[in-house]
Amino acid sequence: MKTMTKAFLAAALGLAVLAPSGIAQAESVIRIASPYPATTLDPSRSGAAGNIEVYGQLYSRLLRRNFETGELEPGLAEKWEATTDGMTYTLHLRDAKFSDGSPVTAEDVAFSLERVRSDKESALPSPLAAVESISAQDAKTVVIKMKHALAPMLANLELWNVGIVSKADVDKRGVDGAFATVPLSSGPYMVKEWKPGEKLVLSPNPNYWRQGYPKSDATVELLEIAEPETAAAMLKTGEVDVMRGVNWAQVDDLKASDGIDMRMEPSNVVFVSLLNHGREPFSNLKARQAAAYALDNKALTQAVTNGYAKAANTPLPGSLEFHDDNYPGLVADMEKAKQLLAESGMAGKEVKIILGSGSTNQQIGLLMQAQWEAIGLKPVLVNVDTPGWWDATGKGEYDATPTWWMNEVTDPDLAVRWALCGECDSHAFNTFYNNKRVNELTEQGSREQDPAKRAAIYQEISKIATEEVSQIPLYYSPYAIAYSKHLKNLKMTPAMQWTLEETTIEQ
Amino acid sequence: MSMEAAPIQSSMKQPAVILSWSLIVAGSIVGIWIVLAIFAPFVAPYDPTAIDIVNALKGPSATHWFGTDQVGRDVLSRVIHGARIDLLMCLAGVLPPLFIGTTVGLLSGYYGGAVDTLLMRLYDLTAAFPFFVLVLAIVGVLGPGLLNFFVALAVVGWVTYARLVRAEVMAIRDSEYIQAAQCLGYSDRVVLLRHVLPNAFGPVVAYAVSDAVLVMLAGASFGFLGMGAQPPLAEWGVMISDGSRYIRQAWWICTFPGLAAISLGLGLAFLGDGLGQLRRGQVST
Amino acid sequence: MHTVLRRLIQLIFVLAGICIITFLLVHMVPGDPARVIAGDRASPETIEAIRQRFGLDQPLWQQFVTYAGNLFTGDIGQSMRYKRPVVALIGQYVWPTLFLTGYVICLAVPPSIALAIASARRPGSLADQLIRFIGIAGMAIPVFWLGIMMSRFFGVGLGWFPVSGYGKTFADHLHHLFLPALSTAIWMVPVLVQSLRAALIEKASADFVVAARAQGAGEREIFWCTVLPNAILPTLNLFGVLVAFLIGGTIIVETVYAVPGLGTLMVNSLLARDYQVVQGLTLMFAVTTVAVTFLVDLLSAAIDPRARV
Amino acid sequence: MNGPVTPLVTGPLLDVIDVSVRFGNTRVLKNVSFQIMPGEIVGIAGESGSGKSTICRGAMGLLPSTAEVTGEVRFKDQALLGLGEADWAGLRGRDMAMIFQNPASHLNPLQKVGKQIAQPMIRHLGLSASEAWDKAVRLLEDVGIREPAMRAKSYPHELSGGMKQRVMIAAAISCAPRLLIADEPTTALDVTVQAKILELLKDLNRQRGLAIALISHDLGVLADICSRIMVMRHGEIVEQGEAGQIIDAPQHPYTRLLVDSQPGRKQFKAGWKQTEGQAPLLQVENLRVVFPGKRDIVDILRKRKPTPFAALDGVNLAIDAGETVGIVGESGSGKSTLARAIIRQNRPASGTVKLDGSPIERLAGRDLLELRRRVQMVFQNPYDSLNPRMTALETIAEPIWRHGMADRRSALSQASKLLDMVELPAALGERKPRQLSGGQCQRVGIARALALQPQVLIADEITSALDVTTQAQILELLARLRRERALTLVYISHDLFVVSSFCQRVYVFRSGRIVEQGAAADVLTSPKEAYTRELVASLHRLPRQVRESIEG
Repeated sequence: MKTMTKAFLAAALGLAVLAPSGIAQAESVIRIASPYPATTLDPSRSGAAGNIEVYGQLYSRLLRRNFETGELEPGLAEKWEATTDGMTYTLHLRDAKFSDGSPVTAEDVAFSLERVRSDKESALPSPLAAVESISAQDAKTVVIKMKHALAPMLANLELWNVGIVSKADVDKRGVDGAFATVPLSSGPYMVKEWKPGEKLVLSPNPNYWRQGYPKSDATVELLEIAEPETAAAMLKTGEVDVMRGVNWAQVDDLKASDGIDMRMEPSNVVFVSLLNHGREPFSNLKARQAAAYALDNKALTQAVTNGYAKAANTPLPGSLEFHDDNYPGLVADMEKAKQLLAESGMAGKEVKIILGSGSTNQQIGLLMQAQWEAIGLKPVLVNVDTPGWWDATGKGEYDATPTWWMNEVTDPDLAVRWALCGECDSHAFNTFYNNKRVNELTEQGSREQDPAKRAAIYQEISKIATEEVSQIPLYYSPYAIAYSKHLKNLKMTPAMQWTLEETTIEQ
Repeated sequence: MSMEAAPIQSSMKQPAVILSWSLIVAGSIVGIWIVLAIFAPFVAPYDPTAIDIVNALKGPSATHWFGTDQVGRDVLSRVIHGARIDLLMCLAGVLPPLFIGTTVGLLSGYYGGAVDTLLMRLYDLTAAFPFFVLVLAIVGVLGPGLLNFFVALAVVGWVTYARLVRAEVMAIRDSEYIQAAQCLGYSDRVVLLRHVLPNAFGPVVAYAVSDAVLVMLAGASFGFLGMGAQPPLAEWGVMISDGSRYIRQAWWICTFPGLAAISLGLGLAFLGDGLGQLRRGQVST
Repeated sequence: MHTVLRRLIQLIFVLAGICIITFLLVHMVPGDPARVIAGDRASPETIEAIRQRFGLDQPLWQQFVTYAGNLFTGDIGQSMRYKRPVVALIGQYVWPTLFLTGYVICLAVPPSIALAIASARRPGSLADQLIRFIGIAGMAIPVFWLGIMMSRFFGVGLGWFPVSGYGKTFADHLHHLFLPALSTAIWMVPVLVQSLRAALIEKASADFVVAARAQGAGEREIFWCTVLPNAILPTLNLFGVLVAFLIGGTIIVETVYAVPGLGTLMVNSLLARDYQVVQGLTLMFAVTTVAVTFLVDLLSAAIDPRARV
Repeated sequence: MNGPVTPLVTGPLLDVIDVSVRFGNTRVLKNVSFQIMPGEIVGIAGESGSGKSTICRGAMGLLPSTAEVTGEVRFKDQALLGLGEADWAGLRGRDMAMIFQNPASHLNPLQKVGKQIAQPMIRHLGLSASEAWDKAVRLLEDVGIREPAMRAKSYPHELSGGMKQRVMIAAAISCAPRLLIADEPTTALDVTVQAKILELLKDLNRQRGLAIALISHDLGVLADICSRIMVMRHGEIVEQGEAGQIIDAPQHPYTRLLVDSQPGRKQFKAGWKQTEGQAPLLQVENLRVVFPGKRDIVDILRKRKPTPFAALDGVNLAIDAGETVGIVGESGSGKSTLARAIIRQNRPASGTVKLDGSPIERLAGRDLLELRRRVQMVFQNPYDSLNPRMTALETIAEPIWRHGMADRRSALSQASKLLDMVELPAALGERKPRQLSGGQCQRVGIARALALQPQVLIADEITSALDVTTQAQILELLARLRRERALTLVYISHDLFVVSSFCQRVYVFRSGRIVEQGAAADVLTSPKEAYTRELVASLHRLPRQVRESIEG
C-alpha cells in the first residue's frame, strides 16, 4: 500500500512537472499583468484605470500625443483650425477606417463626442463641458462650437474617453451589444477575445490609419493579476512580459533580476490624504493644519516608496502645467502641529481613517495613525473595499483617508475641478472643501487663454488649497512598471496609455 | 438478550498510552499560548503597534528575533500579541455557535414534530449556503471587523452543533432513563438540562475543540482577505496577509505568524482528537 | 421517484430561502455598483443615470419582484459590470473551478484510501500513529499560508510550477493547477483519512466480519468485499460535503494562486457590488451543494440497500 | 436424550484439551477440556462472562490476536492451534461452521442473502456463482423459508429476525460441515420463533448427522435438545454430563443454583390482596393507542392519508389494589405501549386509563405530580435506564428532593436507606451505572421507582436482560418488596413461566389485543386460545419431577 501511495505521488508530481509550461509559444504575444481589470469596452462609460488603458488601444482620438515629445499631433483629424476667440473649432478628418473596413466619418466623430458630452451615463463629460454643439459639416469635417473659450480644448480632444466609435455599429447592435464583446475599433488594436476579469486579448487592427503600425504583429494579452507577488513571480518565470503596479518593496528585487527592465515612468498621479471638511475635527482649519504639520511627508515618502516617489508640495499632481516646484508647501513640524491642535480645541477627538485595499494604503494609514496619535488626536483605522470607500467618502462618513488620483492631461483645469473646486460635481474629491476664491479662480483659469496669466491663477489656487489644507499632499508617484528586456519602445505615458503600437519584440 | 455480546473486543490498549502522551503535549502547547496571550504585555519585547519606519523590513537579529515588518513593528511582539486575538477568536468564534446550535439541537431533537421540521429546514438552508460566501456576505453587510466576523460565524456555525446535538438527543430521547425521568414527573427543563444535555454534550465538546482550529483558520483566512481583524491589531492572518506582499524581501513577516498559527492549530487539533478518543474510550470500557 | 420528488420540493424551499437571503444581504452591503461601473471621476448625475438604468433607484421590494420574476423565466440576470448574462460569466469561470475540484479529488482520494488502509490495517502501530499525526497536522495548517509558501518555494524558488492562471491545454491545466490542487488536497486528505480510518477500524471488528471469517473467508477477501464497502459509506457522505464545500469554497486558494475560477469571480463581483452575479453564483453554489448531496445519496443507495427507500 | 445417530468415526470430532485463554493479565478460560462426538448435540451452559463464547470462538480460531491461548484443540485429530491463516480459512465454513446470537449484526447488510449463502460454497466447493446461487435457494427452502427464490434476492434488513437466523444457518450448513457451533442462536428471538429454530437445528442434526455445540444461558433450551451438557462458570467447566443427570441430579452447587434459578421453578407467595368487592385500583377501558404513519411534504401534496399503526386496539383490563398482574406477549404485541400509556407517555387515541376511578389523561400540574408519585415504573434495560452521569445515590435521591419530599441532604440519606432495602451495599452508592453489574443497576432502578413510595409499580421486562440467577434474585426482591410496601404490581414479560410463577392473573397480548386472560396457573396449564397454546408449547421447561416447592 505504501509503495502504491509513493508511486502515485511520484506519478502525479512527474506529470505535473513534465507538462509543458506555457513559455514556449509559436505565435508572439505580449502579456501585460495589471491589477486593474477591464470592465467595459465602451469609452464613454468608465474612467477606471483598467479601462483607460484599453480605450487608447481600441479607439483613436482626433488628436494624438507624440509618445516621445509629448506634443499634440494630428490624429484622426488631419488638420484643424480654431477661431481666434476660441469659440469654434473645425476639424478635418483623414481617410481612416474602422476595424471592419468601414470608413470613419464626421458623423461617427460627432456621435462619439456627443455621447461623452451629453449621454447621461457618460463617466467623464467634463472635458467637453464647455462645448455648445458638435456637428458634422460634411463627411470629413467636424465643427465644434463652444459655450465659452477653453484653453485646453485641443488637449481634451486627446483624452481617452473621446475615442471615436462607429455610429452605425452602435445603432445596429445597441449600446450594450456593440461594446459587450468585440467592438469596432478605430485604434491600433482590436479585440480578439475578452474573458472579463481574466484577460483581454488584442490583435493588431489591419485597418489602423497609421501605416505600419502596430510595428509588431504580436497579439497583446492584458491579464488581470491582483496580487503583485504573483505578478512578479510570473514576470520572473516569463509567464508575463510586463508587470504594472509594482510594489515599492519589490522594486529593488526586480531591478536586480536578469532580463527585467524596472522603470519609474512619469505620471500625473498624486497621493493625498483626503480630509472631511464637513465635520469635526477637520471642519476646523487649525485642526487640518495640525494634521498636515504632523505628517512629515518627506519621511513618509521615503518609508513607503523607498524614495522612488517625490514628496508632494501641493494637493495637485506635480506634473501638471504651471506647477510651482519651488513652492515649499507646509513643512512638517510636530511642535507647531501640537500647538495648532491645542488652539483648535479638537484635541482628543476621534479621527476615523478609512483604508481602501492595498498595502500602500495600509502602510500610509498606519503612519498617519501613529503621527496623529502623537499630537493628541484619537485615530481609528477601518478597512473598506473600493465600493465601500466610495460610499463612505461620498456620504462624508469618514475623517481622513489616504488615496491617489491621476489627471488625464497635463492641463490643470480638470484637476482643479476634480480635487479643489467646491461647486463642481466632485465636492472637491469628497472632501467638501469649498472656498469661494478657488471656485472663482477655477472658472477664470479655464477661460483664460494667456499661459502666463493661467500660471498665476493655478499657482494661487494651489497655494490657497495647500495652506487651507484642502487635502494633505503626500507624494507624486511615478508608475513603477517592470518590463521584460526583449520588449522595445514599450512604456506607459503619463496619461496612462501604453505605447503598444510602437513596440517591437527582440529575441 | 443477555449481556454476553460485548466482552471480547478490547485490544485498544496501546494507542491509549500514546494518546495521553499526545494529549499532554497538545495541552501544553495550547497552555503555553494561553499564558503568552495573558502575559503578552510583559513577555513581548516591544509594543506591537509601535512604528519604527527607519527599521522597517529588517531581518531577524538579536534586537528583533523575528525581524520587523513593513512599518518597522517587531514581528515577535506582534506574534505574541496576536495570540490574544487568535485565542479570543477561537473562544468567541466557538462559544456562540455552540450555544445556539446546542439549544436548537436540543429542542429540535427532543420535541421533534413541527419545531424539528422548521429548524431542520433552517438547517438545510444554512447548510446549502456556501460557508465562505455567507460569511463574506454578512461581513460585507456589517462591515469588516472582529465582532462582525463573530456574528457571521454564529449565524453560520451553529449548524454543525445543532446537527450533532440533535442526533445525540434523538438517540437519547427514547432511552429508558429519559422515560424514567419523565415518569418521575420532572419538568421538561429539568429533563433537558439535567438528563439529556449532559449525555448529549460529549461529542459537542470534542467537536468544539477541533472547531476552534477551523475558526482560527477561518479567522486568519478572513484576515487574509481583509475582512477579519482590523489594523493595527496584530492578528496572525492579517500579518500573513500583509507579509505575503513582502514575502520575497522579508520572508519573516509571514512565516512566523504562519508557524504560530500552525502550532496553536496543532495543539488544538490534537487536544480535540485526544478528547474525542478519551470519550470514546470511556464509553467502551 | 418519491425521494426525487421530495428532494425537489426541499430544493425549491432551500432555493427560495437562499434567493431572498442573498438578495437582502447583497443589497444591504454599502457601496454603489454604479460607482464601480462609471469609475472614479464620474459625476453624481452619471451615477444616478446608471442607477436608473439598472433599476437600482426602485424600492428594494420592487427590485426583488423583478428579480424573482426573471428567475421564474429561468433568467438569473445580467452582470451590470460586464453587461453579459450571468450564465455566460459562470460558463467562463466554471471550468477552472471544476477542473481544480476534479484535480483535488484525484490528488486527495487515492492517497486518502491508501493511507487509511495502511493506518487501519494495524491500529496503534507505528505507521498508524504516524499517519494519524500527519493527518491531524495537515488539518491545522492554514491553506492560504501553505499556498503562499508553496508558490514561493516551488513556483518562484525552484520554478517548477507556474504561480497563477489556468493555462490553455489539458496538460497546461494540470501544470498550472498543481500547486493549488495540492495545497487543497493536503487539507482534504487528513479529513478523509480520519473518517475512513475510524470506519475501517470499526467495521473490521463488526459482527458480520467475524461471521465471514467463521465461514472461511480469507483476510484479503474479508477486507475488500466486506469491510471496505461497509466502511466507505460515512466517508462517502463526508466526501460529498467536502466536494460541495470545495466548489463554493475555493475562494481562498483561487485568490492566492490567481486562478480564474468561480471563487475569483465571486470575490470580484462582491467587490464590485455586481448584485446579479453574486446572487446567481450563490444560487448556483446552493444548487450544486444540494445536487452533490443528492448524488452522494444516490451513490450510497447503490452501495447500501438500506438507504433505498 | 436425542442421540440417534451412531457415530461412524470413532473418537471425538472436537477434542478440547486443557485450554486456557488470557487477555493480558485477565484469564478468561482456565484449563477447559471437553469433547464433542460426531453427530452429537452438546450444550454449553453458563451465564455472561463464564467464557462459553470464548471457548467456541477459540475452537474456531476467531479470538483476537491479543488473546494468548494455551492447551490443545484437535478437530478430527488435526491440531488446530497454531494453524496458519490459509489452513484456518480452509477449515472454517467447510468442516466446522458457526452461527451467532444476533443474526442482524452478523449478516453483511450490503449483500443479498442468497449471495452470502452462496459464498462459502464458491469458496470451499468451487461451485460457479450460478450453481452456488441455485444451491443457496434450495438451502433457504431447507431451512424453512417460504418463496426461497425471491427471498434469496432480499437484503438482510428486509427479513425478520427469525428469517435472518435461518439465513445464517443456511450459510453455515451450505458446505455440509461436520460440526456446527451455535452461539446463543435463539436468545434474541421471540419464544415461538425460538422453538422453530431449535426444531430446525434438531432436524439438521438428525438428517445430516451434524454435530452441534449449542451455547445458551437457558438450561431449559439445552435440556430440550442436547444429549450432554457442560456448565461453565468464571472460565471453568464446573460440571459436565448427560443432560438428564445435570438437570435432575446436579452435583456442583452452582449447577444446582442454575437449575433452581430457572424461571418458573420457584413459586412465589402471592402478594397481599385487597378485600373483594372494592373498585379496581387501575382500570384500562377500551384503550386504543395509534402511532401515526410517517407523512412528508409529498404525501401532503398528494393528499395521501398516512397509514396509522394501532399498537393497542381496544384493550380492557382492571387491576385490584394489591394484585400482581402479568402481561405476556411477544415483541410488538403492545405490552410496552400499555405500560407507557399507564404512565402517560403515550396518548391514547380513544379509551381511558383510570386510577382510582379518575381518568389520568387530563391531569395536569399538582394532580399530575400526584399521579407520578402513585404510579412508577421499572424499565427493561439495566444500563439504559439509569443516567450514566449520575451515581446510584444521586439517581435515587433525585425524585425525593425534586418532589419536595425532603431537602437534598436528607434525600440522600433516604436514598441510602432505599439502597439498603434493595440489598445493595452502601459502598455502591457512589458508583456510576457503568461501574455496576446489570443486576445491581436493576436494583438501583427499583429503588428509584420506590423512592416516591408509589402504590402501583409497573415492571416492564425488568429481568429479560439479566442472567437467570440474577433474574431469580431480582424476582425474589420484588416479591419481598410487594409484600413489605403493599405494592400493586403490573409485571410485563415475554416469559410465560416467570409470569405464571410470579403473578396472580395474566393477560396474554397479541397484536395490540388481549387474546386471553385468567388466573396465572390456568393460563399456563390449560390455555384456551390457539395462540396461547402455541406460546405454551414453545416453552422449554425443565422436567417437573425435580421441582421443589420453595415458597418465597
